[in-house]
Amino acid sequence: MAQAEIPYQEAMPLHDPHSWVTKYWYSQDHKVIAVQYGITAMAVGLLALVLSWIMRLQIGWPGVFGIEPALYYQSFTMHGMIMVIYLLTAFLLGSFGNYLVPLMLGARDMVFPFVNMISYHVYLLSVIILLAGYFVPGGVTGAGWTLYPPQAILTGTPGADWGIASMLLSLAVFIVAFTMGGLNYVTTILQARTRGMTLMRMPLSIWGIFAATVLGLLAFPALFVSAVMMLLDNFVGTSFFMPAISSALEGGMAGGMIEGTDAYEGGSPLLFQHLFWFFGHPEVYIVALPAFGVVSDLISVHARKNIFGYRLMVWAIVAIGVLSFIVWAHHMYVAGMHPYFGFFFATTTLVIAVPTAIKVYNWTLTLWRANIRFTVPMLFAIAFVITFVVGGLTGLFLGNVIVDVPLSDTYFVVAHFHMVMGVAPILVIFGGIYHWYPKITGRMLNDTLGRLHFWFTFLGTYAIYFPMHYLGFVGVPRRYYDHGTTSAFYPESAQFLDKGISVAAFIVGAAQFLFIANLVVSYFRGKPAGDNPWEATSLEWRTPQTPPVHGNWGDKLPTVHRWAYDFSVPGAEQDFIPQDVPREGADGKPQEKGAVAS
Amino acid sequence: MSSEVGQQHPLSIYFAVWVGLFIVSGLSYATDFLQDGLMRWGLILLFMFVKAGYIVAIFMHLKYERWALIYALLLPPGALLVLVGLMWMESDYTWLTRIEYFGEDPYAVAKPVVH
Amino acid sequence: MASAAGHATIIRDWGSDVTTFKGVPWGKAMMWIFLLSDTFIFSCFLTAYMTVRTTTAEPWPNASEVFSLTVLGQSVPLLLIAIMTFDLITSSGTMAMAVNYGYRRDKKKAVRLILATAFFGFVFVSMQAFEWYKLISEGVRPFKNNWGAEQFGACFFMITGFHGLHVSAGVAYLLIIAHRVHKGKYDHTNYEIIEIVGLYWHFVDLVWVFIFAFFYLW
Amino acid sequence: MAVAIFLLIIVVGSVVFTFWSPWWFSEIASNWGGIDTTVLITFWVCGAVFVAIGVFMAYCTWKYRHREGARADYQPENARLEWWLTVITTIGVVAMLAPGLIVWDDYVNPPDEALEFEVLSQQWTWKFRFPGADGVLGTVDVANLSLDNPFGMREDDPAGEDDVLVNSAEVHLPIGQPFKVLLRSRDVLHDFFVPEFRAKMDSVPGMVTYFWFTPTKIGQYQIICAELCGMSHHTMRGWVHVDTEEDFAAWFANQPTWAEMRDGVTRKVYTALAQRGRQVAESSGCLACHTLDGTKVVGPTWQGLWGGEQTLADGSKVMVDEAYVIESVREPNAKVVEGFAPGTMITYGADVVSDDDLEALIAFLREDAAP
Repeated sequence: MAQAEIPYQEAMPLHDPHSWVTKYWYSQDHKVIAVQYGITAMAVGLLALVLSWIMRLQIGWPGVFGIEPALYYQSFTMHGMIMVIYLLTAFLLGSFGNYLVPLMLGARDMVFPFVNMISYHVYLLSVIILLAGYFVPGGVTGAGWTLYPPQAILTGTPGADWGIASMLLSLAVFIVAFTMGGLNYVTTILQARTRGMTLMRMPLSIWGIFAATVLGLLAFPALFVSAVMMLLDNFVGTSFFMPAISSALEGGMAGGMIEGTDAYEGGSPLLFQHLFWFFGHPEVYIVALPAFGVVSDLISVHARKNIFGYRLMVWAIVAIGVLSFIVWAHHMYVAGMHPYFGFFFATTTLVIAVPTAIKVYNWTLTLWRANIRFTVPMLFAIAFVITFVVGGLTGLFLGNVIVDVPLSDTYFVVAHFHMVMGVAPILVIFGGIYHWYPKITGRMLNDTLGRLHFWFTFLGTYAIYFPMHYLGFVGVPRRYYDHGTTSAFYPESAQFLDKGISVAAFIVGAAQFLFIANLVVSYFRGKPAGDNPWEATSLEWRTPQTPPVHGNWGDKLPTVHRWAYDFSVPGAEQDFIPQDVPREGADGKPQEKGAVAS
Repeated sequence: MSSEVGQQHPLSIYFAVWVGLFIVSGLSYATDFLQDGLMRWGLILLFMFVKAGYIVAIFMHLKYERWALIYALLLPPGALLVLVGLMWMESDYTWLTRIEYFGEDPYAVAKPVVH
Repeated sequence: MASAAGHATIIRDWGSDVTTFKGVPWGKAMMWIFLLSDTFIFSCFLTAYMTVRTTTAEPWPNASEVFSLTVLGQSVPLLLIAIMTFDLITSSGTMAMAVNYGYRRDKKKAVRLILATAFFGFVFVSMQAFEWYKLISEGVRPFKNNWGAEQFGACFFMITGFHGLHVSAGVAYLLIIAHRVHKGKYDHTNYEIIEIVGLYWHFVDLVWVFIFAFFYLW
Repeated sequence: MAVAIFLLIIVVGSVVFTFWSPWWFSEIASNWGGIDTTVLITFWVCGAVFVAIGVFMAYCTWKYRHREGARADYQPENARLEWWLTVITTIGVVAMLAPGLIVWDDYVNPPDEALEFEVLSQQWTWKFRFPGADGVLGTVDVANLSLDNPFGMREDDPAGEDDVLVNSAEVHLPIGQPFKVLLRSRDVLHDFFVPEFRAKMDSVPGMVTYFWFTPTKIGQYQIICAELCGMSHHTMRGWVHVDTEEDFAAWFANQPTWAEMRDGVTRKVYTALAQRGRQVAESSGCLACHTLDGTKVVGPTWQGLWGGEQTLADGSKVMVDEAYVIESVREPNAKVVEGFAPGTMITYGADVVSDDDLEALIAFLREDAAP
């Protein structure tokens, strides 16, 4: 393998494609792999969208559409897991990570392109195993995306035998895929940057992806371990998570699925929850940090202004990443854990609010005295900030242990996490696609369709989730197939509100088809983009060809001379100076201020 | 750094560590003959960390790496210490509720092993 | 050397361009990061073991009795485990020397030492298989045993099984690398590939140190 | 321009929605006013931040929109401003966290005068147990659970003899008396939640969890399960009646103790076939949703079922005979009883309940469930 020192990547052997199959299917080019990840993630994402419609139909008009409880429970389980893992994680790291890391760092490719290629194919396998759950006896699992045992593997929950097996197996396979990709991203970022590219000159997108990948490599093991143990509990009859249980549905004392295994005894259901959230909370930031990074770049580019407080932004990402490992049990305040854990976890959780708030301030302060171009990516970026503010602030309710007590497991939680790690990152994904599509395909996305898509999505999601918080205050519990009409906690006005939310959900969902149509049509008919349509500074816009070819940079890698945010530098001729322009560049004068973050 | 080719150290270091590992393993095996208690536990952990230290520092050459790498590898497992510590408290708490409410015997002894 | 280079290098290295870990080839960096991730996997297994062991109100079987062997009519506790430990340490020693000879460009000795390492690894797995066989024939199952808490069997099979898989994969990895080194695939490099496979192998040994302390001695 | 306007609309709309919408906490019926206070503190702090950021963004997007020839400022950072913002944020966070922790301290430490009662949750209903005269709850073991011992009481623990058992999903509590609620589950995770009390906690099988509260308002309050517990999670309801002390005492005196229940049970003698039918009912899980004592749980009770009439959801009536029972097992959605949701019961094919089993079950119903 090539040496780590310069000249390192110029000599990197590239695996040249010889046929359609090696060019588009078994490709080792990080850009093709990124697109493969993106398309697959979007395809499962559409399934998740349809599943959410099933849920909203039942909630809005209980019983009218003949949706059975099993289907409802299975739908929200699959919706949750697909969105969190197979769409958001896969898209932000698999797709954005793959596409941007080498290009923004000025590298030829990932350090181990072959492993990178396998990563996608293993991910595809995990998706297939997940969907295979629909075809096994009993169907997919309906245990909720948190998959809490004992319920997940006992009769009385849909898919408690084979559905949960397909889910757990699929997760384990996904983790293998993620690890292969993730090792590549981290090693590339740490060891294969181009000349002049110090860590503190990296665009924030890369910082976000880097931190998130490190989190993933350290957090997914906990999920892997719990998946293995739950499979053993279900099929071999071990009792890791299973205490002695006398389930009337199981017919007395319950044991493993295989005949002859004894009854469960002595295990700890809380162990699963701890392990799950030891993964699960970092997972929130695995999704959020790349989104933070990407949105910082979008705001800076389209506001024509450097990102405000770059160094603090980087440290905030690092701090959030570190803290995310000691806050996990704030998902378990009412789970019956050791009561004094509440003090510890409430404190650590609210500490995280500080770096997070700093990021929000810096985004808004970047807008201050800017020169904002309201392009479609910028619209999505602004929508992200306001959505994230709502989601982040409601996180302060749920993180503060006693405030969480009346609100946990109600619609308040549903609204909170959809705002903060559902809608907000997806807005960034959309923004990112509108932003980088010209680089990927060489054509612009249609602007009018883009704006339509934006307004429906932004206002629509707000209309869905903002009122939902108030259902939570009322006390309406989540994951209910039917709230009943006469309950004290479910007044008729709430029924009315639920119908409204459902209607908004259908509209938002339908608007996504505009986006897909836009992607397809613009690929063939879009306006040619040119090399740098947004007049951005980071390296991916400086490739000799658009779209970039295999190997990205031709004979010589670019050399970086400045940070990625030299917008509107006083005295400079243009309002942006790309990273590879020498210090005494554009205007012949030294760029003193550009040195800030170098 | 780059002038040096890989990790070249005299073989004697490896032999010394090798012998050291044998001795410490022997010692940690010997703890099995001690009475249960703080003393035994302390020794088990001590020998464990000595062995782990030898392997990581010398065999895996971490001692000879630069601090940038050493810290990058040794700091993240700190998160695990938090997990282990809290899970220790948690499992103890669960156990106590079982003793109190389910009438389980806290002093139960395992059945003798007959091969 | 780390100590010689001093702490000042931390900021310099992290603040520099191109590479953060100076002089560390890509493959080695990637292996280290993978091992860090793997550390979390084994730690979670061991934490889970600690939790179920502490949680269950059933008494925990006495490991040193369970894993004793009768030699000349005398029951010696943990005998097999002790032999396995020494076997694995020996394999680590041969591995470390293979790395050393690799960097000295003594290909022949390096390959032989790798093969020796693989052999010791194979012996380890065989002994583990024997241990499994013995326990299973004594009625230990993942869901029950004759002496106490049923998690004893579950944790034993899961943790040693997962470690055994790592050893087996390591043996395969060693054999492949030995073959490729022998063929001359890495002649144009410094044979850092031997150090990379060595890292993995030492890690397997490292994990055993923890399993030995926590599972067999506790 | 449109962006600025919409941002303003969102901020103003959110505020208006908060004040004008009818959706807010129900009137509190317990001592946990402290929880409401902390929620309100958090709400106002966060609300203010939301409005400030929203308005600021609206202003920026209007004022600094792109104009020909305009240029943005170049301002990489402003340490002073960043410090200020950090400090102010920290103060805000502490202002929310401190009262929260104080109330939590109260939440996890029940007062000395608190009495205990136990909530036993199972798929998909609630049961309750009070300590008897000795003030101590007897120990329990799930392995003992059966139709005749619905709480799994341990025979070897004399403390359990006088425990008062409430074998239904309705419980009464006296006003003004603090209670430490012990939560136990026989199968999966559940969560005892009464929105009016604000407090909640999961019940976890294999251990006992707790929280405490004092009912402060007379009335009846619905219990809901707030932790996903399987297919009929949404049907897992119950009632807490908060009574005056006299009313409570009268109700309490009517509840059987464990000793009475155990010894007073007249054990019915069934024919062999009906005895097997009873086993079928237990082992196939029928009794998880259908009670024998008239309590309404997930499905219609079997008490007095046989030979009587059932009113269906469409208002028609049907005679409960062999044909109806067979149909209800094999095709549960064919005829749904009034007041129950279709699709709740899963279909039991012949692979689960064989025809012979079904015959035994009918014999059991004939002997046990006749009016």
